[in-house]
Amino acid sequence: MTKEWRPRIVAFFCNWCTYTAADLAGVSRMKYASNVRVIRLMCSGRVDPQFVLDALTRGADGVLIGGCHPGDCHYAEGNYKMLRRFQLLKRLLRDMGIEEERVRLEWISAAEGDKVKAVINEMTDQLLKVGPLGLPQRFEEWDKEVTRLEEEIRGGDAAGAGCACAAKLQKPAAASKSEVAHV
Amino acid sequence: MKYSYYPGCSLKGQGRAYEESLLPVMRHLGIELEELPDWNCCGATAYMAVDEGKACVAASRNLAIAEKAGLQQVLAPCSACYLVLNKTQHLIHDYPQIKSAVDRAMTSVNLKYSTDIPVRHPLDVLISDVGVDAIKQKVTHPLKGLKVAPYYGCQIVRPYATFDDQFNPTSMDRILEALGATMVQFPLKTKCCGGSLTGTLPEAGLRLSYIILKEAIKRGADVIATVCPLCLFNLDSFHGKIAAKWESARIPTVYFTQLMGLAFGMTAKQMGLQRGLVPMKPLASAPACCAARTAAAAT
Amino acid sequence: MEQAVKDVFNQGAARANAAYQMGRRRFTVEPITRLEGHGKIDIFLDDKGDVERAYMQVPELRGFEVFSIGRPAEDMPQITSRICGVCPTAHHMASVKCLDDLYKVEPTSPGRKIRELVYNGFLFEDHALHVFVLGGPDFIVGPEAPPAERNIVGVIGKVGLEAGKRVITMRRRVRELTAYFGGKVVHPVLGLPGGVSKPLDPADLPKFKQLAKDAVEFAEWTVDVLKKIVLGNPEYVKMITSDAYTHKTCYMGMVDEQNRLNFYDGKLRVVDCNGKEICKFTPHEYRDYVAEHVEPWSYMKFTFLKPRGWMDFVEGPDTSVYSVAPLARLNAADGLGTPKAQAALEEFFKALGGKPVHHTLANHLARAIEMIFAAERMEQLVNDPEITSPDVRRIPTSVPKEGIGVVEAPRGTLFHHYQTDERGLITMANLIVATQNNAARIAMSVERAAKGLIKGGKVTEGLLNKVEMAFRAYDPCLGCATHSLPGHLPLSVNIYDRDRTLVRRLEQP
Amino acid sequence: MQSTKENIRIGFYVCHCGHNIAAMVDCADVAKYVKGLPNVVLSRDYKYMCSDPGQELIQKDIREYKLNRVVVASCSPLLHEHTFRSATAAGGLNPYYFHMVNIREHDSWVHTDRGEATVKAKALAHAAIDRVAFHKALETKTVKINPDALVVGGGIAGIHAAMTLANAGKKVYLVEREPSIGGHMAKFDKTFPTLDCAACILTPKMSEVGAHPNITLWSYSEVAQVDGYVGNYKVRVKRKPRYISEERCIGCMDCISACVFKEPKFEDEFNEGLGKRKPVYIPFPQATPQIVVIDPNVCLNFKRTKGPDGTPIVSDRCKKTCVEACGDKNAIDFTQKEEIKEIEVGTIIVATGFKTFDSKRVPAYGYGIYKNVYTALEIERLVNASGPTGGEVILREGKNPDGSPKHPKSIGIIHCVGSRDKKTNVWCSRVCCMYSMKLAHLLKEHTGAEVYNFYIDIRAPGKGYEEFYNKLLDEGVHFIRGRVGEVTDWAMTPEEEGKLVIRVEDTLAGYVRRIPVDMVVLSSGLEPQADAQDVRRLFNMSCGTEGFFLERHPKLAPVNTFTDGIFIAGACQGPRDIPDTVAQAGAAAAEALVLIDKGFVEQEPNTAFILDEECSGCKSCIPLCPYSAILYDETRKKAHINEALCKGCGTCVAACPSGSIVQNLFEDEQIFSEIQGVLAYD
Amino acid sequence: MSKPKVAFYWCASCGGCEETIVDLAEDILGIVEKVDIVLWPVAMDFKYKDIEAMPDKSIAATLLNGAIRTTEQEEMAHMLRRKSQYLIAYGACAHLGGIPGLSNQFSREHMLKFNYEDAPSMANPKKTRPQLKFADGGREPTLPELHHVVRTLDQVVEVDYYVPGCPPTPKLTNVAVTALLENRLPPKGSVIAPDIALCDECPRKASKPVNTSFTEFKRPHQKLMDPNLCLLAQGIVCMGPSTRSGCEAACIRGGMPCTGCFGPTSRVRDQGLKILSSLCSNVAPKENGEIDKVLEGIPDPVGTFYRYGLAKSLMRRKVNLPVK
Repeated sequence: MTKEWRPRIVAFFCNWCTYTAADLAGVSRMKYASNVRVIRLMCSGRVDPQFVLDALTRGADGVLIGGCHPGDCHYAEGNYKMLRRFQLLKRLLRDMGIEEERVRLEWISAAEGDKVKAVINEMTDQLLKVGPLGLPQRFEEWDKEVTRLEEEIRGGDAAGAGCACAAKLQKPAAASKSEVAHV
Repeated sequence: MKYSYYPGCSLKGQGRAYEESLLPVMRHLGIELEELPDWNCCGATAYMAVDEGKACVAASRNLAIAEKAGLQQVLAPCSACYLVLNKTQHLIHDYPQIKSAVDRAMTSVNLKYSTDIPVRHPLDVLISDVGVDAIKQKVTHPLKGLKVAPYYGCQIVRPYATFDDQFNPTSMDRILEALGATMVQFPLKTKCCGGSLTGTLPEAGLRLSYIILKEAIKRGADVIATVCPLCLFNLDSFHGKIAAKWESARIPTVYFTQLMGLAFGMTAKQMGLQRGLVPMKPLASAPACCAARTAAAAT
Repeated sequence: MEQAVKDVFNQGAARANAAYQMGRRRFTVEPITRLEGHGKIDIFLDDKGDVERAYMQVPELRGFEVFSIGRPAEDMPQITSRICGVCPTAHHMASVKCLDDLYKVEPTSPGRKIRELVYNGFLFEDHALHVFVLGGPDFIVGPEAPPAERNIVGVIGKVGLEAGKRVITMRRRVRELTAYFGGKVVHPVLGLPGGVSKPLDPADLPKFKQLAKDAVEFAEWTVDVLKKIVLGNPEYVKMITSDAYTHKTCYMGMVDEQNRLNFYDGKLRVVDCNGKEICKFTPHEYRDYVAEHVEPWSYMKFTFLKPRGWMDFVEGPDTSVYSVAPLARLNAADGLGTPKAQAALEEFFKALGGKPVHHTLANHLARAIEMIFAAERMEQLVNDPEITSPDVRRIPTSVPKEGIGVVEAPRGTLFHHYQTDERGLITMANLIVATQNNAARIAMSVERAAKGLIKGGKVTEGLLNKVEMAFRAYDPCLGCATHSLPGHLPLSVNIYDRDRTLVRRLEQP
Repeated sequence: MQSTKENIRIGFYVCHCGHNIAAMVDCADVAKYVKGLPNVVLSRDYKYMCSDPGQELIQKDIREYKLNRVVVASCSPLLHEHTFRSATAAGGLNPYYFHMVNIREHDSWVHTDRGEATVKAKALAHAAIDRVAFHKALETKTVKINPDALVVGGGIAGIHAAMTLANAGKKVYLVEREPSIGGHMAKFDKTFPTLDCAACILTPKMSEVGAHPNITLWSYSEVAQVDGYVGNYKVRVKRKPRYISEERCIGCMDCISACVFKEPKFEDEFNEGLGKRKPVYIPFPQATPQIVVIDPNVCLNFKRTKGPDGTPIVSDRCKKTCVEACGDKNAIDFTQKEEIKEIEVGTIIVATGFKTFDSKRVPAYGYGIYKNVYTALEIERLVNASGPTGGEVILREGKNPDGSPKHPKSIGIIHCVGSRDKKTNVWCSRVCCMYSMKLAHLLKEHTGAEVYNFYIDIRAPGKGYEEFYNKLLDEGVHFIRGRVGEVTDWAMTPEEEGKLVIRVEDTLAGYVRRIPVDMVVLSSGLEPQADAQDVRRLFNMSCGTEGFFLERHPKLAPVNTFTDGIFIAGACQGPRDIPDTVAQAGAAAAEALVLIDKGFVEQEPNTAFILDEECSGCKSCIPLCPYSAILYDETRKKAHINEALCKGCGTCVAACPSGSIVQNLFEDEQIFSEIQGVLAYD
Repeated sequence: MSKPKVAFYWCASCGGCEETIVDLAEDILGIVEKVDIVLWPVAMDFKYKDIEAMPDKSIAATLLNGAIRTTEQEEMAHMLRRKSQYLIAYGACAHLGGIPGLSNQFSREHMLKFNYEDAPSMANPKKTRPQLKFADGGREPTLPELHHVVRTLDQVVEVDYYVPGCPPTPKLTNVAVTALLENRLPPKGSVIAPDIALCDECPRKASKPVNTSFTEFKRPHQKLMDPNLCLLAQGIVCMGPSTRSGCEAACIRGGMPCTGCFGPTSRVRDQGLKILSSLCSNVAPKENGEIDKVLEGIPDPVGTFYRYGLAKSLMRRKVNLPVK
């Protein structure tokens, strides 16, 4: 953790509303916190909860999802689909000890550049209060109890199995599918 | 519906009739008013002009008390109180130095000003929370034929027009119409009554009062209805001087709540109408006794 | 204690610590210490080389009670069955009964019968597993036989491949019964409050009738085999009845109104070592009669009779130590409700000098007798006209709060106790499992065996096996016991000398 | 991982965009950082990537360095993604091997700390580098364009757009909500600054529309539903019953004179209620189509009571003199019902216009309180020769001593009513200054009265506008600079008696003035149509905060919307005057023609497809698709996506429980790597 | 040449996997003939030091079941990794953490405290706790230490293959073992089960309407379930759509919904989040309040969606739990 810590926010913005609104904020030279990283999707309905958690486990302190106002979805109802996922995701995150300020769903139309600015600044302030999430660091912390042992066992012999733990986490469950499966 | 009632100095003194009419009328409409414990000066009068900071401190103490008492909303009938309490909240928001001054003062008396408790005016409450229809239903003695000049004064709509238009407020019009009265088209609704100039600079102040009185008469009003103790004082108290300086402009000025009371069948006495200096003519619709009393009150 | 002695002790302790630390450091990097993970016995010798103290330890804990919190109650039968893959059905059943109680819903009669059918089938096959694969080999193959032969393969060698096949086939067929209702045999899913998830299709009935019939025959055959091999052999009888394997403790088992054994439902009855009834209580009263004691040297908790209080590892008419599982059940009950089993039971007591029987090793025989009982119950149930009724469930309507469910698992009495919020989410779960009830007696058996057999620091493989037999007879399930480790217990014995340095280490899986 | 299968060679370019980016982002540093990232073969920073040299640079590098991936960090992809994709293609690569990073709108323009902005640029670039490795070659999908077009709104914008398309030989449907086309312009008397008569220039165009073989004119109709996508829209149009057969009515208007109501007695919408009409009427003489309408709410032949669906029911209470008059033309049909027409068009131009600000919202100006306060539009009718008074300007209230109607001797025109006002609308309505001066001129011309203009600023930024202003000054029209405080009938002096007093602070003279006048004209501003929000949803467009339709780009795509094939023209996009409106309508028509004549449109290949082998047929995705693009193959028991119908929202991809749906350009792996990338650099 | 050496080992597991191997019934004898079982704690006797003595990679394959919860288990995993050419995570616990993984939602202290102090049947006035090292008159029996975090096998050592399931089916076990013996090995890291969701082999697949959306979720005990209709179509949460097939829909054939023990397909990183996404997307209402009302039918998302996969989920563990 650096001295003056700044929360890191990964944002998933709908191409048709919030992303454009962010462009508008730019064109209007509005100023907001620089710690947000926007990833463009065609619709908030494309936001897979896996993206949200993946961002958090890779070191994001917060995730912001921006979609069209109810009734305004460019694809009719994608934003509702996201809203429904979000409602349960919030509970799941709570049960897993993640503060609710960290994941946020906002309806921002293409015209609401000022709202982009307001939301990002507000969220940044909230996260400053909540503090870092730092999951990668926490994983490391947890895995001390095994990595310590690793070294001990290795004790010189390089033949030992490669260290697992946090690193392992990054690679998808199974590389590819099995032929045997179909026999 | 329950509100914290902040009378301020006027309603306990010169404007007693306002309180005497307000309380029973509100009760009659099922509104509970609980007087704010240990309230103090709202910070109006000279304060605001001399030292905004101190004025805000004075005002905020009342709000802090309400907050401590866990009260949701404050009802401030006196226009000055209404304005100052609202203004205080704005200033606390806009000026950190004022906020810190307030905080310092409050902590010294173990109080805390944290939330903005809505400060509301009776007109606001009657229009927004009670509603014209509810009022209509309570009317037993419609004010048939009574021509009223609705006079709002400046403070309740300027600078903060929270519940009515800044230049052409109509809330009182709508209420009084619901009572059966007839509104005269009165363009001076929110013109200055002279305020404290009537005391400090009479020739200017009285002229303003005179203009309003004269215009009301000219437009055929039987009575001027107002919401502000100071306005009423100015319009009711200087007829002698005015007559001497210009011409006689005798027309009674009453609190709108007094008219409401009458329409609800309460007696002129109960409504403190006898306190008016220019007596109000008995109402056609008023019950005999009541009419008699109004007359009595007039003398 | 005299000052001098104290000093000696302290010096010893100091040296022990040093040695231990060294040893520990050395051992941690050597996988040889790993098998501590499966339960171990530490034996401490005095300066004469005799056993000063032996600790039977269970070294892990998974804490099902805690991670059940917040789970929907109806998931508990499936979650808790994962406590043990050897006796999942026992946990499943105890849990489902707990849910009936939680939701105050009585299962429909067909539902209840299907549960009992599945449950007796399970008991049958689980016992069969132990008799032929886990514990039984000690006898069938012989205690003196080399360890490498004391397993299913050895058994097959002894009773013949045909018989071996018969064992395997029988188990498979009975387990298919569980799979029929439970989807799968390991961790079945049939249980729901108020009944079961699946009825018995009349078309499939004949298959199961045949199965029950064969099961009875098989059970009788099993008893014969054991009788022939065990009771027929004076050496064994001598060993069984020897002091090293005898403990006078109390016994607990579930009984019906006539005090006859019932695996699925009933009251719990406890008799003392003279067979005198001490108490009889409903599951709801368990907290008044059963309590758990902690020893700092094991993750396993030791249950005891609460009214008598914890009085350490002692035996006799007044002890609060009690045991469960086949032998205990037969001791605690006044009989078995089925003819063939009842006959076998009476013969059993006759052969072993009357009721109650205190010889730990007699558990094997008792187990076989229970197999007959279970098989006969199955037969009764498949021939019950109601068994094919589709009316197998009742929907609970009341607001859940607290429930307690008890069954007789193969390894003894099993308690499940849940509390929930009004949505039926677990707020508290408490589990007392079979082997825990036996823990104290097992610990005693082990120490007894060790003390009885280790003299002058001389330790042999034979000793180790004998020690192992002492608790293998209980078929202890430490998986259940700590909700951590599975079925059968591999064992290591560490022997420390007067200076607390490890002088001998023997392993047995 | 793809990156290991194939030897990835990425070229990275960071654009200075003059100072726009370079001022806040250290481009050289970003380039240096990216150079060090995996798979990056070369990394440059350049002044203007979108310039020709910039694009050629990319092409050259692709060839020289055998690049197979290209990343450009510059402005928003909504602006230049296409530019760079073309450049990539010109370099011989599949255009979808390109990815764009937005470090201007999302970075340099919105941050104030150069260090932070540079860090962010690096992170975003890193993400793109990681992502682009997973890009695949894709085929651009093309969609055929139906040559027919739909124009919504029959104001001058709609009329001009429709004419342009029709004259280009395209079939056009023109849908107008009112009984006649013409819109606001038809109500005007003259037009500024040239003062040529609105009717004279509009009427010919209107009748041309009515007669044009390529134009199907549906007045008194509204668009009810729009489905489909660019080139292939299915539109349902609701045609309200006018109780007159359009085929048979010849516009002789005998029915009107024959109506049982001898005198017109119902408020006339076209004349802003200043005039009266009959139940059977034609909105105004030049109305197009020349077909009468029957207003069922007042026509005697309809019961006053309405049917269950709210529509008036025919009852034969009336003598039906109109029917007699119509005779064997029998064009009158009281049984006419609302009908729904279905049409298929390829492009749509939305020109639904504006509504004027409701002056009652500023009570201080007394509209609705004082009879002699008028709105500008009322005056347009009042001074109009074909207006209710035949062009004679008479006051609503007050008569001369001899009882004759009174003409105003003094007139005050208040500008910016409902414009440039925090309490109502903050925007400038652009036309008020000019039309106020036009009305000032006309009123003075008609009445010879003293005319006062009360203005905040005079905005006359058009051809001949400033000159017009000067002309009025010469004519002796008074201009008083100051926002009017109130209009009151409270007279303080005898000469104010009976007049309306305008109180205003004259900010040039520097004191508060009271100016008594006979007539007050409020120059009310322009607002979005009341139902703009519904229309917006109907056509899947966006609105600005003030409610006017949002163009795709304020400068570069002023008539495009975010929905391909749908364009906007006229005041529905923002206040504008007639010349601008007509110009914009032409532009919109031209944009539509581009599509139509090209015949097809290339679409982002960001559609989704199902991994056939992996699909378990769980059907979870099927109800999610708003376009029913996902079908269930009953024989193979698997789902599959009809690419033609898929619009590429990706909702089904996110919801596929077994991860068996892939969205081109937005594959899971691409997004995961992007996430990893943005977080890689701190 | 000698028969390939095979080892079976268990860590934090329930023994169900062992049972499954025993359930190969007749087949087991066949396998026993083909291979040389060098380690199988549940059923045969061995000397561990013999294993330790074996040269690295001398065991052809080790089937290890159970999650990794203690230092011993971890060390054993390392040892077997070194000794084996192929290390196979056998069963849900080794593959995904399994049911024991659920304790990653609670702290170790919480667990110990309840077990040794708070349980209603406890009689432990002195609050005695098991000690790692306990001095009893100079005697010091020792206990191994519990980890704070329950781990999957591949979070501790490298794993070559996975045999999924709680427990795996004998059939798949057979497939795996045969594949090993016949040396027809899938790509490293493969899960030995079809890479397609369970619905593919579900007997009720056809019964699901194409337009299934959820106006309420029912919990299994709240509803008499139609034995032939897709459980999702009945509003019962079934993990099938996000779970690998291979079990032949055992639980569904038992009349109960799938709980996901086979884990996700290779294309999914987090099984729980995917089923969440799928179920929620198909919830009918649009207003927060009504949406929440429907979702009340899933009172414990963690326990329901991560019944076996919490340790393997992206978060692995409740993030704010202590490790001290």
